[in-house]
Amino acid sequence: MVCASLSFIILLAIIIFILREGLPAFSKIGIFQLLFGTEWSPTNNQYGLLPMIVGSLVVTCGSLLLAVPMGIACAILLAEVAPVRVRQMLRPAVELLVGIPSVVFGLVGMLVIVPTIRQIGGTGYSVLAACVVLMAMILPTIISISDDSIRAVPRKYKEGSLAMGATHWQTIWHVLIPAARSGIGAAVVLGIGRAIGETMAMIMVIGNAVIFPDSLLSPARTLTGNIAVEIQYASGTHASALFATAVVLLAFIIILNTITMNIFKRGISGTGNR
Amino acid sequence: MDPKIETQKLNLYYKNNHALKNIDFKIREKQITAIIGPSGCGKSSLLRTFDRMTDLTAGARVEGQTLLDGKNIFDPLVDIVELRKRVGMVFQQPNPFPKSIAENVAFGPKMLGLTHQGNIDELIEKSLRAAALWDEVKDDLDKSGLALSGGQQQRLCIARVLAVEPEVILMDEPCSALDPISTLKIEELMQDLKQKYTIVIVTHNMQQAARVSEWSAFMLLGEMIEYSATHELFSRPKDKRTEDYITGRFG
Amino acid sequence: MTFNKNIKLFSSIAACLMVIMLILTGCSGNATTPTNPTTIAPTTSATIPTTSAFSGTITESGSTTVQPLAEKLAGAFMTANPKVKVTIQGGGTGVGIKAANDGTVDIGAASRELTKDDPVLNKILLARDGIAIIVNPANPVTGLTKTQVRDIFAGNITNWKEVGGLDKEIHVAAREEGSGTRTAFQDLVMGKDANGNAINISKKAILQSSSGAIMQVIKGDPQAISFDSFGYVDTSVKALSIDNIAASADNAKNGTYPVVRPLYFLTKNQPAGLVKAFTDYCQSASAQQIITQEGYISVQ
Amino acid sequence: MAQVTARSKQKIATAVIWASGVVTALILLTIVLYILAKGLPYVNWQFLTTAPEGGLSGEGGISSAIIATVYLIAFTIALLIIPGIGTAIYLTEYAPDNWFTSAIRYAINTLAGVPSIVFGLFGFALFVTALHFNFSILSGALTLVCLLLPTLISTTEESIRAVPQYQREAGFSLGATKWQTISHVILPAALPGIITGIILCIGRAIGETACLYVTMGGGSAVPTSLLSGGRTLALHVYYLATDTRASEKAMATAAILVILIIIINTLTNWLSQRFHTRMVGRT
Repeated sequence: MVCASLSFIILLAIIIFILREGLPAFSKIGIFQLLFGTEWSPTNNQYGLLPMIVGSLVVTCGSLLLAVPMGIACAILLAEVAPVRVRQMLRPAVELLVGIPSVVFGLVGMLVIVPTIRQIGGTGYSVLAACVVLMAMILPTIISISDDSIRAVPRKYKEGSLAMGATHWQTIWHVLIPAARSGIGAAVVLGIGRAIGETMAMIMVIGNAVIFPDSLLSPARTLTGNIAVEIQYASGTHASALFATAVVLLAFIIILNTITMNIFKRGISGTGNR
Repeated sequence: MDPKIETQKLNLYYKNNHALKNIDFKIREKQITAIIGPSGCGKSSLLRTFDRMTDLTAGARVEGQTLLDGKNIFDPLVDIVELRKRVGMVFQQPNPFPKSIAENVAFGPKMLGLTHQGNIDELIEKSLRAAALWDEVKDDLDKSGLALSGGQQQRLCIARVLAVEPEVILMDEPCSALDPISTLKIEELMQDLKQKYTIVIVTHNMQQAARVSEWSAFMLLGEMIEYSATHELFSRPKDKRTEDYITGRFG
Repeated sequence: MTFNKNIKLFSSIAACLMVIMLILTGCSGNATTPTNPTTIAPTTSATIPTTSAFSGTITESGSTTVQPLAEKLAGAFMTANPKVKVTIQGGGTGVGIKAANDGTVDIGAASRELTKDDPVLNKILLARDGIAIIVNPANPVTGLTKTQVRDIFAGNITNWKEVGGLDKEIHVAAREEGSGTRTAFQDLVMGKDANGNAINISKKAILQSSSGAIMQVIKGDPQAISFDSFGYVDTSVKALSIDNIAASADNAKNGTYPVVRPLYFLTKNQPAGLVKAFTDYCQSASAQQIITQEGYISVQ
Repeated sequence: MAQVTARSKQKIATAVIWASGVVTALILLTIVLYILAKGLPYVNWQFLTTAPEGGLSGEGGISSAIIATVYLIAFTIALLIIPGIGTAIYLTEYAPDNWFTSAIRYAINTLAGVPSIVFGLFGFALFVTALHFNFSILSGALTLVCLLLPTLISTTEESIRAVPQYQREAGFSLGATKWQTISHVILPAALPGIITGIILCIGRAIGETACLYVTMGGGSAVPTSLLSGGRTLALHVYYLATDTRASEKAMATAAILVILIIIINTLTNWLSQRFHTRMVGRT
């Protein structure tokens, strides 16, 4: 009983502490200015988070755009198409990559991906580099969870569709994927969570410039990156502005979480009446 | 000779489903009483009220009484552990613990703190002999209970129940998951268990009921239709519905 | 209850297993010997005040620019006083000032002049550090005027050919806002425009949160330009001359090189006992030799 | 005609799926192989046992990082086991179906989604400054406990729910009390699942950087006590990569990290097989 409420207490403590440290920023700078201000320069007392919010969104959507289709296709491959031999090889490899620390992806990003993008144009430190690194990070998560949820669809669904003369692909597309919809949805949401939450790999490849990225090659900064890059030297209002960034991040996650909780409550019942 | 277990106006509700309706039932001591009826007639639910297994199912509500040696077991002052020590249960699905055979049998006594290490091994041997399993497992007692055959597993469960020296043994369709040979073994075992224990067996297999039990009760849709000596119930059923069921006119 | 025993048993086994591994790696790698700098010639350790009577620990944290120097100085001090333990932490100038002020550490480190809204602390001038304008060695440009540097970093000049280089776009990189090195660069080079408000470094600049990362940017990109403290400059990058004064320690020491900033140890109030011994040592001749060896400008 | 297009769609689809599978495998495996190929040559006993020298050169080995990681993991897991498993037991066995239980579940789900840098700031605000643990392994470990709690709770809960209901009934029917049934029947049966959960947490803790970056201070000296700062292997990779020129040493440390993760994964798979066979006995 006591330890059960521990997790509840920790969540409250996090919210309280982050708010407590972030409040001075909110009061001095004002929520509107903080959320929609476009200038971030602590030395001149300007604390606008909009560029970082846009940065985070661009990077998250970019990486999802790459990772979700690839991930689901790969999950289908693993679950349905690939022969067992291939599956036994690929599946452990994917699980291994789920465990790889993000700093390793950051390192490879910094030493391999950034120089290659530099050939194309710009400094190499760019939104594109961040998206590629993030894609590689969330791909394994999406693959393994989608694979599990496809395989969890009862066999009789698949046999029923095949029995009616549907091709394997039609069965997958019209029966299996819809039935596994909530699992795949969960996988995508987990991917979003991890993409928004990623920090170290991001600051190594994204260039941390506080601007609205106007092209794939331009640098940008994510909310998480903003905290990690400047925490070293922050003090006073600057520090509490970073805590305010954490509050914005926390709000993102809580909203995301409540939405997913509702979807999957409905989602599960949704697949029922297929 | 007053009954070992008696129910008076027993009603059982699962959320809004009225599972048992005004059951009055007497079970004689040291006899085998069989309860038969189509699936979903409430026979298992009735059995589960005898050792308050109904407490485990959420939303279950009991009205009326079930008396064990004259004392109502649903009285809140009743010590549930004491009740379950005196009333053992064997389940439809053999469910030995993923532990060794010895640990399985010793589990009950150890939990209840009945014995110290001293005579645990004797108790294990005694229980396994009583369950007619000793000869088959006596030299690999530390093998996992799950590694035994279905019939052996069920007898291990019986041995486990015997280890706590119950007075009543409840059997919820014990042989439905077993092959005919193991079923026969279990039925023979029941004959010699009946000398010391009151046995209540729920089964949908009428031949089994006829073979092993002295008393039989027929239940339908949560009601006790007829209850009499087994040979009487099967040869001269009083109620038409019992007759239809016995002659196999309906499921 | 047996289960609880074996979960606790399991975690205690795991714990002592790890402790054993710990001792194994501990002693075999004799990791406990302080990281004594190999660069010091043995003679100087003789002049370190052999106050081996000192024992106890000193805690230091602050500017990442001072950190490598502090680690070398601490190493030398610990060799001379085996019973003393000096822990060096990073965290940046802001953390150093805050930690020294509220006493969480004995000594804070700052790589910039204290401003009016920093708390009042006792400043111990450790060394000076010139800030070099660095480019990739392949870049033909060898020198810039101060105004050219300001215009490049402000984003007004965007192509190398405008300053005598190749016809390539200039990629500006800098330390993140708040870093001591950047604040010093901002005051000493960018300065203020005609009507008094500060000229800011271009928002398009790549920002890295440590000097080492800046080096990575310069080393990898022939078109990049940035600034970093003298201590970090090595053969993998090229330091440009400013108004044709070469970026060398002597020019910084004799004041001709325009971009120099102080490195401070900060204490809440006058240092005493062990802390004083260490800070005195840091200002001793032998310590200053370590400082020059490390590429910083000694104060003596 | 419809049948033909369906069959051609089938071919195209399978081709696309195979292509994406191959591309994904390629991307992911090249990352791992790149790290191992670049990093492993630099890994030798000397590299493992000497302490890193501070400063820019990034010379020296990673012994202090290994020691700090071991300290951190041991301390975190020791702190994590009781609350983690306790909460899982409460949720599966005792939790009444009321607002408080759903509030706890909501908290656990949200905690699982909170980015590690936010945990880092929380740790910084609470443990480092408020409780004056300063930059230390203690602050790092306490932050990690908060971060890993949801993971351990959900894995433990899963493995407890995997124990069949009739095992629970068997325990009760023999007169065992609720706690006896849990501690002697359910938990032993779920033990391999729980251990897998603990190992998963270790794997995640080893890979964690963001939240330790702000709570452990990152000093390169060998940690002597719980209160001394330090850097974990993952953090060391970050510092080497960004603070020093020694990018090949960063690769070496990353290679060691990857090997550690491989070991942990094989261990988890082996354990979950054992958990499966143990429950089923012989099928």
